[in-house]
Amino acid sequence: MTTIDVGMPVSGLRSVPHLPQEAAKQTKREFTSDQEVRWCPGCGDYVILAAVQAFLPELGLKRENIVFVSGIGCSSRFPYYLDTYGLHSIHGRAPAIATGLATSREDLSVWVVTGDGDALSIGGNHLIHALRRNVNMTILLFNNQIYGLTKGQYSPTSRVGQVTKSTPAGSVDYPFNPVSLALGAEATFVARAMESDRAELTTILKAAAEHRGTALVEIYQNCPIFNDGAFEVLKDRSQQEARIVRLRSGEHVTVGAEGDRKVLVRKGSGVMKFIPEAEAATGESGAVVAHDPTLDDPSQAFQLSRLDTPEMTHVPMGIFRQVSRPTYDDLVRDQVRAAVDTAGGPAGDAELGELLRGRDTWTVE
Amino acid sequence: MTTIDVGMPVSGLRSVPHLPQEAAKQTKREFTSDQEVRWCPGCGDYVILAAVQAFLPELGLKRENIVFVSGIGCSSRFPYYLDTYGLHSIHGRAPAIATGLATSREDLSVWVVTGDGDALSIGGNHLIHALRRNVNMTILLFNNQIYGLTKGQYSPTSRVGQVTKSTPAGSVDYPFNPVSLALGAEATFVARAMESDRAELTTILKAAAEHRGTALVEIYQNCPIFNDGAFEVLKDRSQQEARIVRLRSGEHVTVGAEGDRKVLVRKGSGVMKFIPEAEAATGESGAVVAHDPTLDDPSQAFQLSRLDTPEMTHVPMGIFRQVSRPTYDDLVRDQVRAAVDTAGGPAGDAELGELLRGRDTWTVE
Amino acid sequence: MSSKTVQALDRVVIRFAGDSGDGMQLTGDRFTSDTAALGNDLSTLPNFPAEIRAPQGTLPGVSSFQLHFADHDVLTPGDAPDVLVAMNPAALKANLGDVPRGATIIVNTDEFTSRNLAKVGYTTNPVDDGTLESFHVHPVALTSITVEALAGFDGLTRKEKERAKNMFALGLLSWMYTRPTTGTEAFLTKKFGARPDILAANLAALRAGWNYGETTEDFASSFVVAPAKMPPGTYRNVTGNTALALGLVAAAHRASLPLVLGSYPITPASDILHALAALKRHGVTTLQAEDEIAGIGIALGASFGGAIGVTTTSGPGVALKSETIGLAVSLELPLIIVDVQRGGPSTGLPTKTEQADLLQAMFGRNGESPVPIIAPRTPADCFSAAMDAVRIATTYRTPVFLLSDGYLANGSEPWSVPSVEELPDLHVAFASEPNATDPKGEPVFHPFLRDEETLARPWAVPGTPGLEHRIGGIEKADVTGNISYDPDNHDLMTRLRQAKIDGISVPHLEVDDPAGDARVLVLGWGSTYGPIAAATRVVRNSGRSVARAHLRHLNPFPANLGDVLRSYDRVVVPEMNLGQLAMLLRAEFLVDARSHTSVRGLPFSTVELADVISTTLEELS
Amino acid sequence: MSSKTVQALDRVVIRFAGDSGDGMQLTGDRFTSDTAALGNDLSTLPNFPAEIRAPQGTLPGVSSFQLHFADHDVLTPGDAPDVLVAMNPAALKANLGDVPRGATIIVNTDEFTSRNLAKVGYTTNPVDDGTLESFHVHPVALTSITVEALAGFDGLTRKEKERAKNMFALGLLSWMYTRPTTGTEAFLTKKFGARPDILAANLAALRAGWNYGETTEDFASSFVVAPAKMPPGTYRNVTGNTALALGLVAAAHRASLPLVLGSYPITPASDILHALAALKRHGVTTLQAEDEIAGIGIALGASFGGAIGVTTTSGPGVALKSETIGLAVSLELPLIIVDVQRGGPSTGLPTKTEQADLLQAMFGRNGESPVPIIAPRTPADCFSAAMDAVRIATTYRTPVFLLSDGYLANGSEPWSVPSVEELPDLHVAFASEPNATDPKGEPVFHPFLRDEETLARPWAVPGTPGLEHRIGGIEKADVTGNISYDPDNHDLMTRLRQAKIDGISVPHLEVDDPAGDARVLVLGWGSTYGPIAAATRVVRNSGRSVARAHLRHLNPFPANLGDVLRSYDRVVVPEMNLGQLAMLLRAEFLVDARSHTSVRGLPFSTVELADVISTTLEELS
Ligand SMILES: Cc1ncc(C[n+]2csc(CCOP(=O)(O)OP(=O)(O)O)c2C)c(N)n1
Ligand SMILES: Cc1ncc(C[n+]2csc(CCOP(=O)(O)OP(=O)(O)O)c2C)c(N)n1
Ligand code: SF4
Ligand code: SF4
Ligand SMILES: [Mg+2]
Ligand SMILES: [Mg+2]
Repeated sequence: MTTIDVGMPVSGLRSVPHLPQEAAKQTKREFTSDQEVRWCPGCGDYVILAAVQAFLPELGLKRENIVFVSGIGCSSRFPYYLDTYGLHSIHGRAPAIATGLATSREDLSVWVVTGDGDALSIGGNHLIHALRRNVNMTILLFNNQIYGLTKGQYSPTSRVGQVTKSTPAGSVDYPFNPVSLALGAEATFVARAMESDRAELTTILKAAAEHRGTALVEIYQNCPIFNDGAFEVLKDRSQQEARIVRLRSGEHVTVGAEGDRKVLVRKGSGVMKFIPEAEAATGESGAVVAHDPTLDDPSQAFQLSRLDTPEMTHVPMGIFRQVSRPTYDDLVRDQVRAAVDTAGGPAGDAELGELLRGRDTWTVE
Repeated sequence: MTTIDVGMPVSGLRSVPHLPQEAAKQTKREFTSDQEVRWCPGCGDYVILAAVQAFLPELGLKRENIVFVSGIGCSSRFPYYLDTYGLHSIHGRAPAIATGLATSREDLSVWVVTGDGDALSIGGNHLIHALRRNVNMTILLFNNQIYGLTKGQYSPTSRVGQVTKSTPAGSVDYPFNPVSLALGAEATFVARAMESDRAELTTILKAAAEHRGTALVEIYQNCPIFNDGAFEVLKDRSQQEARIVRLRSGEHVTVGAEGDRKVLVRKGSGVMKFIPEAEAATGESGAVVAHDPTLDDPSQAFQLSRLDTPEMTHVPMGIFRQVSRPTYDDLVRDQVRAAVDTAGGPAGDAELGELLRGRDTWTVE
Repeated sequence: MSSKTVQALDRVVIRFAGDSGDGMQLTGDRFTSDTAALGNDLSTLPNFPAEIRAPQGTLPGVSSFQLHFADHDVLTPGDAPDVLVAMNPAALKANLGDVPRGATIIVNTDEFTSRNLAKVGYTTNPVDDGTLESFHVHPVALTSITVEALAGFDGLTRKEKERAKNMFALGLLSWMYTRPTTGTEAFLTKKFGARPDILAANLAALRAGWNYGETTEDFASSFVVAPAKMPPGTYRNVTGNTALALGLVAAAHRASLPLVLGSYPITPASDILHALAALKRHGVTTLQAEDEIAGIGIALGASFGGAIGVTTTSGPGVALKSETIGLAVSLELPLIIVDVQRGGPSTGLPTKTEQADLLQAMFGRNGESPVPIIAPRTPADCFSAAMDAVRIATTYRTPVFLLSDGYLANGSEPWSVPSVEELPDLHVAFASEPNATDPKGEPVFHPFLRDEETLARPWAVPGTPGLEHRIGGIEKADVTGNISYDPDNHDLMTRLRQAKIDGISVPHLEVDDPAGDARVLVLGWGSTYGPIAAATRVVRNSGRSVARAHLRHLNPFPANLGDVLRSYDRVVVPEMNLGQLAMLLRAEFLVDARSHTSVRGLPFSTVELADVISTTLEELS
Repeated sequence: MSSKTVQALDRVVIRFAGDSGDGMQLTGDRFTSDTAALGNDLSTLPNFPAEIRAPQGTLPGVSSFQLHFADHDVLTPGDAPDVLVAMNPAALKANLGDVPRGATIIVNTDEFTSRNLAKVGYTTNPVDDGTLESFHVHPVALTSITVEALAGFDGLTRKEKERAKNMFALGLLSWMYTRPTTGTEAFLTKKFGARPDILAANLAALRAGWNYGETTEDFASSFVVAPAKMPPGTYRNVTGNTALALGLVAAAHRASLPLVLGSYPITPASDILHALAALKRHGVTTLQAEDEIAGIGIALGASFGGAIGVTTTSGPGVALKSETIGLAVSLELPLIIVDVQRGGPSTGLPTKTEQADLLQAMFGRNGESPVPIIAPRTPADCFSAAMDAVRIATTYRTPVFLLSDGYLANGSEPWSVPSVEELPDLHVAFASEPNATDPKGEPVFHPFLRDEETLARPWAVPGTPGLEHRIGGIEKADVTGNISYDPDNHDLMTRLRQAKIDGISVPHLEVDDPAGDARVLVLGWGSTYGPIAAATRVVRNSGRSVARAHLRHLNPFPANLGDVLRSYDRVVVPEMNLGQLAMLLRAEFLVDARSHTSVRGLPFSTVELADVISTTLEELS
């Protein structure tokens, strides 16, 4: 294993063995395992799988150094379908298991695949702790706003009022906004993507993989069986443009089609609002907001996450936050490495013997 | 049990039986149990206990309708010392247990006492879910930035670099900011107080108790044995004023003593900064920030929470957020009540018989 | 109705098998309802994959539903189907091994395309390559006939029409076994009320199926199975999960206490949550928690507040709840933990049945923390087992395990619905005033002063003036409940908690030994009841004696259990695990109980157990 | 050194008792070190409350440390102290019951103020009201003499001076038992290096205590205890937690694998985390997790990556880890689960010892999920038990339980430090290439193709080209490891997992039956080793025969265990629980093993067990 340059930013894949330059480019096929895919027809998971299988070769990593860890849920079957190393664990625990793996093996590219129930319900604690620690791994959170595998109970991202098997009179739980939650948990990389927008998804996946630290990517995913059409208004061409807010670093935050475009401004009170492009130009209604995911202070990213509403009037997509902070696993390894180096290299039998004897021995002849 | 008026805001104590007007005022003594207090000499927990015992009578509630639920930790011994109902449960689970109690018993005033390890480490998931659901209860989080009861390991709020029993080379975990985390988890009431500032603590406790929904109060608490002086710079009279930012609804956000006062302004970019009072008057450096904990959008409260740094240069104290949102327990009870009422009252033997028979019976003679 | 010949049968086992998307569970359910209404005794076994809808036409995607009905009492869903309906090649391939020679197989030929055949590794078509020559095969172009029958429905797509093929199959089978379809018609009307075109199509398909049987030459005769002679009463068909939910509601009703469920969904227990969530009208509160630990925490909090706190889960969830169960043991509060066991370890076989959580329920906690365990024996028995669990929990102030399993949960049988007044009275008294005096003679409340008979401590709920007290998971002083690290007190409390559970009043074990001369006792627990009873019946019908007994109470055991065991030369314990009850029996009674185990995710077959008994009898003779 | 008379003794038991803030644990530790250095054999028993520092002067705040040292081999920390040092009335009251008549009691009279006496309910002063008349009492104004001795230290407050009184007591006792104080002086120099005034004060207090013994008339003579005859070797004193940590590090070293600990602090296991966290120089990685579930998850993730994953905890933590242990069973990966047992159920008695997690370790998971269990018998034995656990985990690819307890964890004894080369070689081979061919003859990797002898599956770590594979907690097909819901496969895999654990190679049980004619066997496990050995010695010394054996492997049992049990007329099993091992023995061997149990949070006393053995012998004769 190689040492890490602590100068920032460092790629998340910095210490993962890459294919030699001269090697043949990998193909999607190589990343496809021989296992039959067992999702329902029409499930959004297929689309994400295809995107990931197509994108992984782009990283140019040795396939054997990629590991997918998942919890339990329809989405968590993901690892079986990729010809990498994979661990389909138990409900909610993938971030913890991945933390152990990523920290002890810096030469691996570690991915977590999880669902809204897996990550935010039973696994909420591991998720927020992975984020604050900033362990070098990428978490793909497939949000279908429902428990798929257990046949349709509401999840922590389900709308208030949603009628499901366990809420025949409508859900009364106020949902999490996964992006806000992640930002409150000190996340260094947070993004959101649509399953159906392959190009954008791929761009985000790439940035996430490159990010050194925990990257959380929320992916809206349709479950045609138990929550069909949850994101229909965002997929529907006629409504899409008016609802999706595409976050682009360095650019203004806008919504709406050419001609009918609105721009996000910040009023003196700090409140953000979309106003028509023309109005914005006057500057009277407030300062036009430029998106900068690299701000140290997560407050603006947080404020953007609040544009989202249960009615999905304005749903930001893209990278909310992307900042450098030392990663937990690097720091843990650095401490061990420093201790070993200071002592002049790995402990041999002699040093172990010394340790066993301790500082206070006596001898019986 | 009485029904609840869904018009908002409703007091958190609305359905808890109060003492009759004519009753003698309760005393601190009545709220003091006969159990020997077993904290270390000088522990900040004593101060908080005294404040709570002194404050509870002010609520004018029937003592038997108050319940304190705690997890495990030094702080979690709290319920034993109050002559109310109490449940000292297991590590991290108090918010879940309190959710069951508060939802099934609207006539109780439910309090949770927890520590930084109890609430934010093992109990993180229950905490964030209680907050998003907005269950009517008050959570007192005693933050001493250490595990006290297990004799001094670092906690999720310990500083990076902190040397403890489990981090002899210094902690590498980036800490949570409990206020930011709570806001990211959709909390409706979030406040911070110093153990040593009894007056402010009492004001906040009162507001928290009155809040209908989950109120989270972070209380900085000194552990003289394992983390002595963690908050010394905030207690030290000479530094206090320059470091503590007192949040007062409707007022400007300031720091520093009379004469040396600085005012918080928001720049056009949205960034917040403290600038000298005089400069602020010109308006050139940005808009002066007025604190409004009742804003629907938690973004400003979140931004205020980020003023805090590991060096405690600017530590906001007071109520960050205080908004009304239907509470989980009210909604759950409403659904049951509505179902019962619609059916014309509680189910008697006849209705149960009908239920048992279902819709598809046959008779064997 | 029919113009063809009608033959009388005493029992039939039908298995519907198809793709997960083919609606086999619904078809089976409907056939079951119509059969129940006819007065047959019956037992069902649904069997489906863990995936919601695995890829169409593949082996992992096969879903099936088996129904056994008869003119006499039915004990199991049947070992082997008399009729297999195979909606596609995968369904045929996955189920053929269970079908005895001579049985009837109805195949949907439309799906036997070369592509579908290849999907499951058939290189030639089994329908006509001789594979099925030992069976009565009815090749029916189910899909296309259904589509044709719906030709007039212009508003529907071909896909939608195809989807009605399960109703066609149901209609055909209903004709074959002379089942009325009125129940199904009413059901469809309710289900598709909002979509009149879909409703009409389904009704038409149902009718078309019936008519197909009636008219085509392929089906020479239909059958009748006379109603079973069952004790008088009002009956309904119930699954174990439904019966269990009803039992909890009835218990709360008879205790006049609110029922509060804290639960996290998990197969095969989720349906109890669904059922109870729909019973708000009966004052039931259900909270879907963020995880299993919160689920039981919520239930325990509610119990502390004076409700009947319940949590429902399956094995992996029990593992997570262990620590909180220990807290409940220490707090001595009532609590019901429902474990609908499934195949393990770990995620295991989530949709299959198993009995491998018995020892987890007994011992799966730190320290000495005894918990009573009750196991229902049949789907309908889940009702009274649930009531019994509540009785023990509230009387003794203790968490109680109710061990159901995947087979009971989804299997169904007719249930003679009890009248509410007959149900046991479960009223409990909360503590309402001090129960002791302090040295100064002042009245005080001691939360751990026990009832002399039951050893239960008082249940004093918040809101009761004068009884303010604090309890927790640290060891408590006897009587006062104050924190105590005293060595002797801990020993005493540990033994008191154990004595309380050991002293729970549990009925004597009844032995079924009609001849009175049996040398072999077959002892079971939980859902093995049906197969064991059926197997002993087979053995007895062959003129040999064998005794049979079934444990409902696994902890504590009935007081006469040791005597019963010792009165037989050989005790055989069939279990769907590696011998967990057998271990407990051997340890407690030093009796050489012999395990017979099967861990296949399926109930025992009657034949298998009859063989085991026969072998045992032979060994002894 | 001393001018007074010096008497030789063969053994002494000293108990230091005081307030939690009085530094009794440190005093005991130092006395132990100095005693060890002198070559005595010894055994220690710290005993402290769950609170960090309960209110001064109260009974719950009393902390004590007992040390037994002798010129022969020591088996237990001693039943009853020969000398009690009582730093205040609470310490006297809490400990007096254990002190036999005729023993020596040193009391710090300064603390016997009426206020302090009242705090613990003394109405008169026991030092002079006759309460102590059967003892040799030395009233010493410990506090004020210490303060006086430090009169010159102007930089120190009175409080700081008072705090040195434990060093005064240590000095006094060191004089009494002729211990050198050089070790303590070196220790203090290291500890207080940065505070020279405090250091000087402590050294002065230590010396003052020594001189006090030497000069005052009150102490007529001092004592020597000759070194014990111990096998040649280099010795150190170790607690169980230290030895266990060292054993893990040594095992990793001998396996040439990284050691990765994922842990969440919990008493009495936290010190293992602390010890390992300080061993980064030895390549040890420790991660303090957010909870126990994450702790074991981290360890399992590291194991998947090819490390020796370890998680350390106590009973309540094991309960939380249950589900993940089940996953590890299903994944068949090496993993060490250290359970330092404490008093239960629930939070129980966190700082006290108990053996009540054996059945949790055996059965505390859903489904059939067997896990090997190893229990060390003495503090020093934790070292080799840990190495053995790693051997089994890596050889058989299985989670392994290492069951220590609170007594072993904090108790200490001399340990003959092994040389590194003598330690077992624990190298394991990772899979490096395909192990099968597919139907087309292509090389493939089958993650569940087992080793024929051990039944272990290959350990193929990420990063190995060509062995990419996926594993999970759903049932897997034999050999290929693909998801499988096949009934027969599940039965097979369940039995294979069981067979693998049952087949673990474990040494035969050795029986200690010197006379060869014993009719009674005393069988123990874990930390009861010392008391059992001591009790059998007592019985044998009185001329009677009794056999003794101690189980290190609780699962699987040694192959000869059944034969051993059956060769005695009576088997007695003393346990600090309600009979957990006894239950397993009875079930497996149908032998009427008799439990003798005590659940007092303390080790058995020698006398108690000797009585039990005597009674048993009498019953038989
Ligand atoms: C400990 C445990 N609890 C509960 C379950 C049941 N379970 C499996 S997946 C799931 C939720 C799935 O929802 P989500 O994470 O959103 O994934 P999806 O199926 O929607 O992709 C639940 C509750 C389980 N397998 N293990
Ligand atoms: C399941 C479980 N894990 C671990 C512990 C040990 N434990 C008790 S309290 C505690 C942390 C205490 O820290 P905190 O919550 O900050 O409370 P404090 O003592 O500082 O008030 C831990 C790890 C436990 N009792 N139960
Ligand atoms: S249930 Fe929903 S999420 Fe699961 S596989 Fe089917 S469509 Fe996809
Ligand atoms: S250890 Fe710290 S937090 Fe705990 S009681 Fe002592 S001073 Fe207070
Ligand atoms: Mg989902
Ligand atoms: Mg703390």
